[in-house]
Amino acid sequence: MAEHSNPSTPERGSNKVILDVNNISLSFGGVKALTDISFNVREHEIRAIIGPNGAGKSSMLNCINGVYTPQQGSITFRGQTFSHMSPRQVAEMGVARTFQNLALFKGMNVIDNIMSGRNLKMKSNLFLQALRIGPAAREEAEHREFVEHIIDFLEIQAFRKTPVGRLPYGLQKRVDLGRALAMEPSVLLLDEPMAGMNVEEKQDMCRFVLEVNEEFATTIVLIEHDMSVVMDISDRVVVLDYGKKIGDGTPDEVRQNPEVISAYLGTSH
Amino acid sequence: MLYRENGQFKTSYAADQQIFPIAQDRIGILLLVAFAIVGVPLLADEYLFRAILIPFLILSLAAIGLNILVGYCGQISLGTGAFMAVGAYAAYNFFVRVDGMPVIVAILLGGVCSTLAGVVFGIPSLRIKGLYLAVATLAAQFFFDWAFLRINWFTNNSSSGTVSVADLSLFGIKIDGPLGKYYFCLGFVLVFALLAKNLVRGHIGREWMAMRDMDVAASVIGIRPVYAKLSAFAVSSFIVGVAGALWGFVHLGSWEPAAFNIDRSFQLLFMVIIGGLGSIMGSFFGAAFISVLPIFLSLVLPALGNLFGVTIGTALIAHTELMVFGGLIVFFLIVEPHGLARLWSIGKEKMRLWPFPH
Amino acid sequence: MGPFLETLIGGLMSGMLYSLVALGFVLIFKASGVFNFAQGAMVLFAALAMARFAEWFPALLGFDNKVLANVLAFVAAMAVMVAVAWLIERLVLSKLVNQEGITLLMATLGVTYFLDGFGQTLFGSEIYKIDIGLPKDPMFLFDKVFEGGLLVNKEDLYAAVIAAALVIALSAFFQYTSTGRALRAVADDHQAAQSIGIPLNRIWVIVWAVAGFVALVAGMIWGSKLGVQFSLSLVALKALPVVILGGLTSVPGAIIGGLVIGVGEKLSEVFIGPMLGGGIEIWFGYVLVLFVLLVRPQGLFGEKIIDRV
Amino acid sequence: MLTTFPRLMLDHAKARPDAAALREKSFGIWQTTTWAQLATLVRHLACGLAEAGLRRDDHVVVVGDNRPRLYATMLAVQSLGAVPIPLYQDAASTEFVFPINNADVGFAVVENQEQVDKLLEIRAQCPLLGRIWFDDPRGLRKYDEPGLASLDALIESGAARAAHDPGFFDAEVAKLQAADVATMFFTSGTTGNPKGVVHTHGSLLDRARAGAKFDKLTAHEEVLAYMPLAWVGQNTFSYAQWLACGYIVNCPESAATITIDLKEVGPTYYFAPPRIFEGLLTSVMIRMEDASRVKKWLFHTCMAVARRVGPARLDGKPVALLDRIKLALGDWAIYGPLRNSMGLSRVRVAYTAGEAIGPDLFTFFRSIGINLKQLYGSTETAVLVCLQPDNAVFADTVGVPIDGVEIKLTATGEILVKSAGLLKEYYKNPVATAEVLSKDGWYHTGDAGFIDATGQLKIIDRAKDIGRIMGGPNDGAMFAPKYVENKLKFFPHIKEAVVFGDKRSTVCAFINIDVEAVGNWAERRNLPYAGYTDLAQKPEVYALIRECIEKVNADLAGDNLLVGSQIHRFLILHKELDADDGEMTRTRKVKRGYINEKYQVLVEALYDGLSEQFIATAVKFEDGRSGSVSATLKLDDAKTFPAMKKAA
Repeated sequence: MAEHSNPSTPERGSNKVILDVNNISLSFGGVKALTDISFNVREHEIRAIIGPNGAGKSSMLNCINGVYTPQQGSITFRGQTFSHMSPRQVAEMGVARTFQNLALFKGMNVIDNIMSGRNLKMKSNLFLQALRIGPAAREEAEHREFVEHIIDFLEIQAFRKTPVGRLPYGLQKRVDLGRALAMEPSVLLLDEPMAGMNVEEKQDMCRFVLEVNEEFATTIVLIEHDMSVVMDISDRVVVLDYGKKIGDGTPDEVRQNPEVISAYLGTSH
Repeated sequence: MLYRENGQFKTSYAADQQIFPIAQDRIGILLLVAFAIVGVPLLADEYLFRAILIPFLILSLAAIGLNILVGYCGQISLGTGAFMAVGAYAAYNFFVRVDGMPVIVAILLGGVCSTLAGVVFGIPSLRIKGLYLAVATLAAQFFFDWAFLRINWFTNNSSSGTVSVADLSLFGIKIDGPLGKYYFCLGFVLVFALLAKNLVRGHIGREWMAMRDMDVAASVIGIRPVYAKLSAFAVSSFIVGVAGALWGFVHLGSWEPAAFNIDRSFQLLFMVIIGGLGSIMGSFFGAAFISVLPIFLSLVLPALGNLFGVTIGTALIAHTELMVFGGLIVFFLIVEPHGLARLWSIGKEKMRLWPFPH
Repeated sequence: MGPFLETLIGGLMSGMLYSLVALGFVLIFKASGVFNFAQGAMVLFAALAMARFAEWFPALLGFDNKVLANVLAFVAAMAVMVAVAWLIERLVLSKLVNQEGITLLMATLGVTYFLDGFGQTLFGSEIYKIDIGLPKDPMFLFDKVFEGGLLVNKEDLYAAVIAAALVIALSAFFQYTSTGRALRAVADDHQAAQSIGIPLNRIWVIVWAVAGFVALVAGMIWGSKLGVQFSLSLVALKALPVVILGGLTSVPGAIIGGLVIGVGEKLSEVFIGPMLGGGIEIWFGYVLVLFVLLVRPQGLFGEKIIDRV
Repeated sequence: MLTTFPRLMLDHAKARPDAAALREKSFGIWQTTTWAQLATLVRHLACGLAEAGLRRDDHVVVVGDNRPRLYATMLAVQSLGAVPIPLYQDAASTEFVFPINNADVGFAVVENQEQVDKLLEIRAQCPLLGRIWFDDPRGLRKYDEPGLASLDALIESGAARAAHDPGFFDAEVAKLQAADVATMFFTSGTTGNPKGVVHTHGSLLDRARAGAKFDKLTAHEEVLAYMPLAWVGQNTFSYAQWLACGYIVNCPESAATITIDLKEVGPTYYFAPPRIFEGLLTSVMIRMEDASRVKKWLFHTCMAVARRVGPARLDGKPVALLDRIKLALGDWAIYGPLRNSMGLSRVRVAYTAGEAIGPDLFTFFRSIGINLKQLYGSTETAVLVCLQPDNAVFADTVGVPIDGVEIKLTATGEILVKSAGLLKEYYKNPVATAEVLSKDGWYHTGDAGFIDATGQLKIIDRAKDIGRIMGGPNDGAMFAPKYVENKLKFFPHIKEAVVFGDKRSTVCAFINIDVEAVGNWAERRNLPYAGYTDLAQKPEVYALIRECIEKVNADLAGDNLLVGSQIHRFLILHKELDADDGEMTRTRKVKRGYINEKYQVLVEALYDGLSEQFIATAVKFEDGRSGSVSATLKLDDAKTFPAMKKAA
């Protein structure tokens, strides 16, 4: 597997910028979470955001997909610039994400959780759904089939009808990813996809992330704590510390960067 | 124990997504419905129809409506009685003011008006959460209580403030006897239960549950809180409104605002919680439990009294009922916070795994 | 001018009583996150107890001293209320920790039914009087200032004063006693409080006891005003909008909310009511709250809710 | 009536085009392939393979789980008169080298990336292997090795060829004769290189039909195919008989979901080696352990009734009215639910074969109303030689010779078989062929046995393994290791056993405990343990195993022939015998000779009467890493019994 999925194969990270974050600043009632952050993401690359706890990594993602509205700065997506977008708009533009501390829909089983990721694509109106005739029924079946492909891809066939609450943590993470994939995103934001996993689970998740990136040509922005993983699979890395950007470049460049070393690599791990 | 699932494999998604994928369940439910249509009329007497079955059916319907809002979409409402009232009074006005207005149409229009009211009073839910919302919905309760009491137009200026409808008929057939009324309600309940089930297992249902379980994640996958919540309020209050209209037209015949006061709201909330939040079947369980319990008590308590040679005064009975009712509610919430539906599904799982432990 | 001021003052005074009941809600919600719907039932229960004890003691012990009777009745009722509060905490809420808010709400509703039934079974369901010697006769204020002065109901005035006194006392209790501080700690963060060795259960029992006490005072005053009867338990519904308006977790909020709504009700009833056919004070408080919440979802003084991802 | 597999397939497609031929659980539902669709698929695959240059008598290896498109590939290859060679998908890549080179294989059709990787690993050693097609493209899109392509691509090119040359396929199929070679199975022999067993369409179909007639199989049977196609057993039940009868073969979704899939499908015709049934029973027992008291009581009472009269009922023997009522109740309360939970409630005929099955195990399934029977056969005889008829089923026999089979016994007790279903030859191995196939067409099974009173065949052991005790009290007595080992393995606590004693005065044994069963037993006695090795060396466990062994000894003492085979000393091995370490065959038969050499020290220690012995062994782990396990093993004695004359 490994030698065939070498992260830095030439066609990866074609230099076309798909997502551009310009001078984002965000604060909660005086507390500054992000200060003047800028970086860009190229089409089809794996872009990592790293930094110590409380560095503002998650806040950054929340700004990108519209959960938080930054006080200053703008985000350019496929050439369009926005200073504020609703999560809905972001989703419609093809940005999906997973969450650091599982945000699955506890009351639903695996299928329904992933199905919910298809809602943007399901059009039939209330009445048709209530009667479950014609388009409504067809729609349910079609999207179920798509979801089944994801279930197959993530190798969770044995659990498709299990309530997500009953799944072990590692599998819940997969479902979370599955829900995001169900949106057929062009950009996928992953918030610590491997946090709290054991070695095999991490390997699996790595495999999935790389396969998503290759098979579906999905651009991936990922927050991760496990340095080995980051340096392994990401093309370029942004380093945040106390809401400020202190490094940006290829894993090797970042490794050399003294500021980064003192702020992060040196201290933690 | 009763389940034999070998060979029940699904070769299409439609088959896999049906409401009761297991043959034994389908058979069971069919038998139940058949019994309701054929068996019950043979067994039940007038009292049973008037005092238990009809109220049970109508309240189940209302409970289903409320469950969609509270159980599936996670929006607490203490104003259900009000929306029933809107349904009832609106239907009444359509019925008496428009001559030749068929009952069913009137009732459905009642539901429509209730929908509008529901949406209006649902708007706060876009900003307000949890208990704050619960209290906010009380505004609807008290406002409509007042409106139907004080604004005579709604009661067609009836002097007493009491309104009444007579000689209901469906396609020319009179609905007067208890049996006719029973079938009338049963029809509504079966149809709406099915429609409701279809909604909650469709993608709108998933949107509701997503809002309930994790609203931030829901918005990130593109679900609009406005649409999800308001549609829940709309659907919920439509069904509740229809139930209200039935309550007035079929069960009471003549009524005043008190029939839909805050106690009704609480009663319904009890039904969905004890029945099981987020379960259509649970709504029926809850309705059965809450609507039958007081009747049961009022029958049992005097008997008990006589047993010990004490004749219990009506006042005391009333109070004891309150106590036992309250006590049972609490007891129930403590032993099974997820309601009868949960007990049911656990029991079913046990049956499927039999003889192995759950 | 005069009528307006009279209404205003009337509103302020009944508002003071609303705050008193609201205070009961806030205390418990702050400390244990329970929205205690049973507060109203507790008020009724307390009032019934007080009223009946005040009848029974003289009869039993054969004395005829109103003051003594009332004092004894008050003390006894107090004891009863503490017991009731303690039982509710032990038997119901301690069994429901970590349940969802709505489940707890429903549980307290169940308790409400129970207390209503229980109270009336014990103490009877007639209409009873509580006579704590509040003067019933009206009085005129500021007759110097303008013609005829302002007609004010003395009873209301005293009631308001008592209520105010109690509110101040409670605030003091929270500010300056160690228990009070512990309470606030618990309110801010259960885990943290526990970790620094504050016994949650005891705190909760205390809170409930205090709530019981507040209920008693409220019951006493309302009782002597309106007479003790079932409808008394409906004051809870009066107090709900107050609590929400003030913000579930704020003691001052409860007080100000009470005054605002008390005044608002009266004024609206007098000046808008007639146009709408009267009786609008039933819903005025709620509709007012509704609009306030649209602007401030957490109420006037409640803590802002930020949900992190 | 002589015909071929492809022709049968076409006949079904003509007769019942829309009837289901194959089902596969994929993407959450059972995707159905009708006979008509299958025919088209095969036609395209065949044309594609022809395009790629596949000629008559070429060989093609097929590696993978049971997948409809691999079945179709087998048919396609056969249609062209070429020979498919199914290989075990769980084999290590090195095990592929010999078959591929031995049969000059140029083409391979495999299931997925895993298999592709394995073949690519050994490509250097297999110069002829030019083309590899894969069914599931997952993870393979970046592979650019020469000759590697997806099955879809193959089908596409085939479709094109079929379009402009429609007659081709049918012509090829028409050319095909029953006497032509149909399939080649490589038997993982216990010693030396595997041998390619060559079967013709005629031989395989002859047996398939005979079996079908024997059990009145119809086109409505449902079969779940979950064993490797490379195993002749699975091949017979889900390929040969599938085409002979035209019933439906179901392919599970994945290894992880087999139990679920089995429950859903509910096969009517079921075949599995004893260890599968063993697994089922064990899981039932273990799950019952934590059932409530009432349920336990109910279970055990019902099972008592079942054990007493269940088999009788199944054999159609008269049963007392009261017992019939009890059985009816038990069926409702326990047996039915059990069958359902195991996925066997629709089973009409179930077979077990491959090795001896324990009497308790066997009767358990029969007693709860599952018509489990035994059969005798081997790769060389196309499996179906002796089968047990309904109503005449015994735990220790393997049935009567069915249509078209002749059986005779040599002086030494070796079983000889003659039928139209015998192998054509061992591929490129006339010597071996001559060894087993006599001029006059008798096949030497190498099994020793006899026809018992009931007229059914009874197997004692492999003929060559039958040894002699030398010296000691039982000098010259018969030594039947396999027979003894099986008796040991019938105890739930013993997973594997290897006994030694040929040309020795006494018999000694190596034991593998069943971790699951013994672990459970230990937990119930709250006996803490850390893994297999630790558990194996617990004195309590030794005591437990000694009991079993002494039971066996007592039993053997009752049998004049085998009284000398009683076990005097034994030890419990520190590691589980494993095919990956070469200690067993892929079909989990112990390689006694190899083990004897590998653990020489232990064998000697046993015979030298030592009480313990240190041993270190190299092992391979699932993930291919290798390490070593070492321990100091206890050696223990067991009580033996004097021969007791049986009352004649």
